[in-house]
Amino acid sequence: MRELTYLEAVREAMSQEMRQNEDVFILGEDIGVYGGAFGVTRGMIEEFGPERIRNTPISEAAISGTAVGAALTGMRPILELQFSDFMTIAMDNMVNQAAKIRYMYGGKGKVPMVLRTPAGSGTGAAAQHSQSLEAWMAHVPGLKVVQPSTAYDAKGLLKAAIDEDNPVIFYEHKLCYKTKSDVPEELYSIPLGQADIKREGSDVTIVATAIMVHKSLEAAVELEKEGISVEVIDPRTLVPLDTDTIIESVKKTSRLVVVHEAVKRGGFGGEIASVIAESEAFDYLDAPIKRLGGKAVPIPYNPELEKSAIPGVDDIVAAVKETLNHR
Amino acid sequence: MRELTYLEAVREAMSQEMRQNEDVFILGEDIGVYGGAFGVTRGMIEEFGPERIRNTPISEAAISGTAVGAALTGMRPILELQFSDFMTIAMDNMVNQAAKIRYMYGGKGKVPMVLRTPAGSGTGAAAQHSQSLEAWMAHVPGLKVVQPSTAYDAKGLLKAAIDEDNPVIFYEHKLCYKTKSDVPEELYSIPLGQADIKREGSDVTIVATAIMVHKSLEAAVELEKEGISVEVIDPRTLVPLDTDTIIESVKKTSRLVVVHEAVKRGGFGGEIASVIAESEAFDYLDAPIKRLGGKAVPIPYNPELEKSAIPGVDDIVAAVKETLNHR
Amino acid sequence: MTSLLNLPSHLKKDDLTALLKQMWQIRFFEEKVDEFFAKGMIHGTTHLAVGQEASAVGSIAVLEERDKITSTHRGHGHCIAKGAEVNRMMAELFGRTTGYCKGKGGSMHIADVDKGNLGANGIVGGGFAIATGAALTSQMKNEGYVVLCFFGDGASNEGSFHEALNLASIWKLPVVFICENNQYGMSGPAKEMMNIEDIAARAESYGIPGKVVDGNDVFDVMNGVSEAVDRARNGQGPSIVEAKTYRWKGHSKSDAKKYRTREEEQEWRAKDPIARLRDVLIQEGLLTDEEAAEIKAAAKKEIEDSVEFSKQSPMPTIDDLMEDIYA
Amino acid sequence: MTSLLNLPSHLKKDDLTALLKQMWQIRFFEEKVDEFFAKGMIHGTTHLAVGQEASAVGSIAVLEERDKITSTHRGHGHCIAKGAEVNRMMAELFGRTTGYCKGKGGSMHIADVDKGNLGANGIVGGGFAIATGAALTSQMKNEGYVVLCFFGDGASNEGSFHEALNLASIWKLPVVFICENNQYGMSGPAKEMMNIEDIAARAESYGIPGKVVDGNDVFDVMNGVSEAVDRARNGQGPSIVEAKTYRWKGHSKSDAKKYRTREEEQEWRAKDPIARLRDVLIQEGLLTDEEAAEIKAAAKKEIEDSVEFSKQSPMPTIDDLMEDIYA
Ligand SMILES: Cc1ncc(C[n+]2csc(CCOP(=O)(O)OP(=O)(O)O)c2C)c(N)n1
Ligand SMILES: Cc1ncc(C[n+]2csc(CCOP(=O)(O)OP(=O)(O)O)c2C)c(N)n1
Ligand SMILES: [Mg+2]
Ligand SMILES: [Mg+2]
Repeated sequence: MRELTYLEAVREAMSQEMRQNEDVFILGEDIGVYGGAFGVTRGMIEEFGPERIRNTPISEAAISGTAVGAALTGMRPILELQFSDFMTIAMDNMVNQAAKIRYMYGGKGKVPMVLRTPAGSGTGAAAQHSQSLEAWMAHVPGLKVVQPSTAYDAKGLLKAAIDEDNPVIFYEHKLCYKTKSDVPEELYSIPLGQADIKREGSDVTIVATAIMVHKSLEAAVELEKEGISVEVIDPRTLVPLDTDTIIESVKKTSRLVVVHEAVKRGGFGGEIASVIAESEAFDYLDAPIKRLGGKAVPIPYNPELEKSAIPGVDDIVAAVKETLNHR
Repeated sequence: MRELTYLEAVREAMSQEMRQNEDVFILGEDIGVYGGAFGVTRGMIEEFGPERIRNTPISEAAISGTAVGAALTGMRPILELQFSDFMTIAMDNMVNQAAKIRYMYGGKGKVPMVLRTPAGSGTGAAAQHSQSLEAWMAHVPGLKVVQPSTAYDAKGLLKAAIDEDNPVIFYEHKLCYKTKSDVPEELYSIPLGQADIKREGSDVTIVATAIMVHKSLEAAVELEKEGISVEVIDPRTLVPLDTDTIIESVKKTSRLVVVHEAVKRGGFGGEIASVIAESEAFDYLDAPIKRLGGKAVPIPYNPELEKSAIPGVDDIVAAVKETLNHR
Repeated sequence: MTSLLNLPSHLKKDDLTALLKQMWQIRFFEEKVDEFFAKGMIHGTTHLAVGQEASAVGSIAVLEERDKITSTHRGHGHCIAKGAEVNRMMAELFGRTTGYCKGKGGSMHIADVDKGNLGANGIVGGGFAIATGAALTSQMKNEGYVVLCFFGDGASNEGSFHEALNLASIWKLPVVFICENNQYGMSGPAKEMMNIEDIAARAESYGIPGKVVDGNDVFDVMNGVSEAVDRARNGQGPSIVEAKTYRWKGHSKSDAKKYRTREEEQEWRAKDPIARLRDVLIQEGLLTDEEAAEIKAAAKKEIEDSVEFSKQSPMPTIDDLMEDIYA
Repeated sequence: MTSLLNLPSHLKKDDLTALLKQMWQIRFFEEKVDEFFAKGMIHGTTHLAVGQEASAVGSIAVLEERDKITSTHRGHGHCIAKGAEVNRMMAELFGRTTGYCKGKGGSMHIADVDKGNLGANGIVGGGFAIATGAALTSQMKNEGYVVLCFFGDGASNEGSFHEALNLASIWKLPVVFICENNQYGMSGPAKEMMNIEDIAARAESYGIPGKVVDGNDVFDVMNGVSEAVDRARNGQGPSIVEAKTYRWKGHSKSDAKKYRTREEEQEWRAKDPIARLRDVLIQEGLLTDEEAAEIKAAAKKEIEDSVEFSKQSPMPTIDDLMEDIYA
């Protein structure tokens, strides 16, 4: 099969969908000839024109609200927010409008929109351009939250997100953009709410998201050398969360490590850990659930500090061992 | 000792502090002769004048940012946000500016401000005026997060918050406003980061916040009738979180129920549960940690639906029993 | 006094009496709601537009059926003028399943998306971008409809005003922004909250027309709005129409109205838009006293019937709580 | 060509050559940074203001030492003009502990709060309200200082612009909003992103003065800004000064500049603000060719020294990661 980068997979999902559905269009800052801050929409204005690849002013509140209004009246907008840190400005429209409209209106109206946005650190862009804030949105009833880690998943999940009749927040990790995987040419859909077992194993379960999936897989390779068999699960969507797959895995391995880049305190890892601790899997646990997440600091600029602010492969290896050593 | 309502205690802390510190002032919508949406500042403009009780336009982004700028240059502003739901509009200034300035600047500058805001449901104000969004802010390094449940705590914690040299988000629960407790006349400070054991007990630990402290105490009275001894801990501040007090309690009782009004999915209860599950207390646990939180829906208008969207005394009683029945 | 010049010549007697009837419906609806709140028969809060009926009715009177509106927290009038059934409105306030939102929304969230009422909004300024998005749909799908976006003087100080008007102007979207300048926000006087006399003057920032009309003269409103609607429908883009008016009642449930004088209130009561319309019609020989009394009585009866309808309607049950969130 | 009329009569030769030197410092600093980025010697991203030196230098030249500024993502020029040490600036870009932010902030967050530089900002529009708040401190504490708030053409479409300018205007705060209209946001042409010619015209929405100056003529900038600063200092409130200018380089690190023509770039390069100033001074007999060359060489040397300084400065260590977050 053909390989694509994650970035190309995102673009391809949008392009293929736009070819077959006139109601889908994209709006966002600098998505036209500039191709977007990360180049995801590059070439699209040439194919689809400025009506469907709509360059907007720097007005995150207006563009998110405009997407809501357009979705409510029959379009299927995709909004590109240049950095997920700017959700702070689009927040009211996503949380107080998009997420709630249908419920407040007693089940009338729907808001089929996707807000796509790059998240995460690792680019040296410092505190205001490097956050992982998906926990905020996962806390809001009415939204769905997607966090693909591979090119294959990105394409299939984005297709599913565009097909959704509800608002979806779609987080793209900047460091995943250049990662590659086999991606079918035709359009396909990966249902929201299905975790993927990225690697099978029997000694310990790691639940990891976004770039941490890759780091966990690296850690698993390391650990294998020491005879430790690690299962790596990527939930792929935080809302809905596929708890069944995680529970089954933990019942099998009896040990759980949860890893995300987002700040650990108040991160979604707490939710995953607690869901498992509350579940039937609790009685199978042979060690406390271990959570790894970002340190409680803004992301610093210096590259070494930046790296040390979030979990690395070593940290994952150490956490797995600690879990295994619990008597 | 004299009794005050929670609302009066908040007002008294501000008034006493303002009498002794010229740098403290309040800004917010309708806080002047109107007295604020909930009447907290009523009477204050008469004492302190419009320079220090500053009525603002309906501009949550500007007023939060103005507070940041004033704090950075030597004032100690208290910002009243009419409903905590509107944090969505003040979010950029609180998260991307207030919380990060000092760190981004390498430890220079400080932002001593308090954002006070009423949270929670129970008033029939529906989806956009009833949320409990404290988990968002607790996830952001650089902020401190306070959630008093009683008049006594409100006064002492607000004094401490105003004295803080860092930005503090201070959540006032609307249904707590009319609750009363003994409150000393003189100004006193309750250090941020000290949980309070609201009731001692030996069979199970409940960690509850805001209005859920009151409901948990009610549940404890119910349960006592059946011979169940419940310890109720109010963390009072989510950041910093007094994990020691909770860990000690769980080591004693071996059972933990966490209760908040905020939506359970992604709520701060997950953090509390996970911190305990990761701690030395894990090996003392005789049952899975139980979390209670709001249902994953926007708060509905109808009063019965509204009540059923969040944990009630019955739910807490049931959760405690379930925990005790775990074999 | 309403000038006869303002009376749009193409209107038939039936149209004119329909306007009068609508205004009375609104007045009686709101007076009834006021009474119920005072008696504690309705839960939550509400915002009444008594005294402002002409701006709602006049603006919407010039629309075609396919046109859409976005409304505000003070939205009963817009809703009735857009053709809502008062039964379902009243039932919503009573929290019944027959209400527009099945009791989930309440006063601040009544909507009828299919009929082009995109909803009231509890977020001040929440409608600007939604209206802009709805207008974008009209433009992109060539649907020919125009969107009226109602907003208050206070809302014009929200950032969402600025961003949305700018966006609507550069994309030449078919939307008309109708400011109901009732002189106050919750308590903040418009003249203290901005440094200009007319909000319509802000149109210059976006290169669009801005016009002031007498908001208590239904014909002046109609003339101003119809010009703006024509422009919008012809692809010439948005406009602001500012209707100067006044709310007779307090901001919401409990309001001592300390921020304004009783004299001022009296002055404005003397400009009652309903009395003005009735008097003009009688003066012009288009209506007799008896006919007027009949219309009034009919309007009143409908509201009384709506109360009966509501009282007999069922309450939602717990089973309804988790319904209606996702499409 | 710079008009001699614009040359402020009170300026001495030393002042004038200081302006020239500063502009050269900025130019050389940025060209050096550009080179390092191209070579991959600096991490992250940066935004260069090459070609815009006159607006930074001219605006700040009219300030008193106690006055303050807020800057933007494109802030090196403002920073140097406000008297920053280039050593510490360059060291920051190199991520060293001797940098302004100890390597934690990078290009987008350089600040020197004590000296009145309240910081660059990675959030477009993030400075409006912070500047407003700093001006509020000046007013409330009677400190007599004025705040200059730099912003771009693109930033003027953020809601924070509107809210902050409105607030500053009604409170008559001592702040001057300086728009550096360089014709583009990241790629969005100002003339497509708003429907008006001059951003200064938006001043009318707030009842404040708005003035356009030639942003490539340092004297025109000085005259325009000094008038606005005087007004602010005299308690007459804020103004907008719009400096029309152009950035020679791309938006940030990688920019193919497809959104503009090479001819346009050449036209603006011909208006080089540094060459214009030098030529006028020579023409006026205030400077010889040799003196000019010496000043230029001195400026260049300082920048080269800053590179040495930076390279020899230590990197932060992991121990620094958790420092500097709370005061
Ligand atoms: C974002 C936001 N801020 C504040 C409020 C609280 N609030 C509700 S109505 C209102 C006044 C609105 O004034 P205006 O826009 O003039 O409308 P009016 O009430 O006069 O009709 C305020 C401050 C809110 N609901 N939303
Ligand atoms: C809130 C926000 N939105 C978007 C961006 C991404 N961004 C950074 S600079 C920029 C362009 C800013 O344009 P302008 O204000 O004209 O300043 P210039 O870059 O031209 O100096 C954009 C869109 C950002 N940093 N912050
Ligand atoms: Mg008003
Ligand atoms: Mg620009």
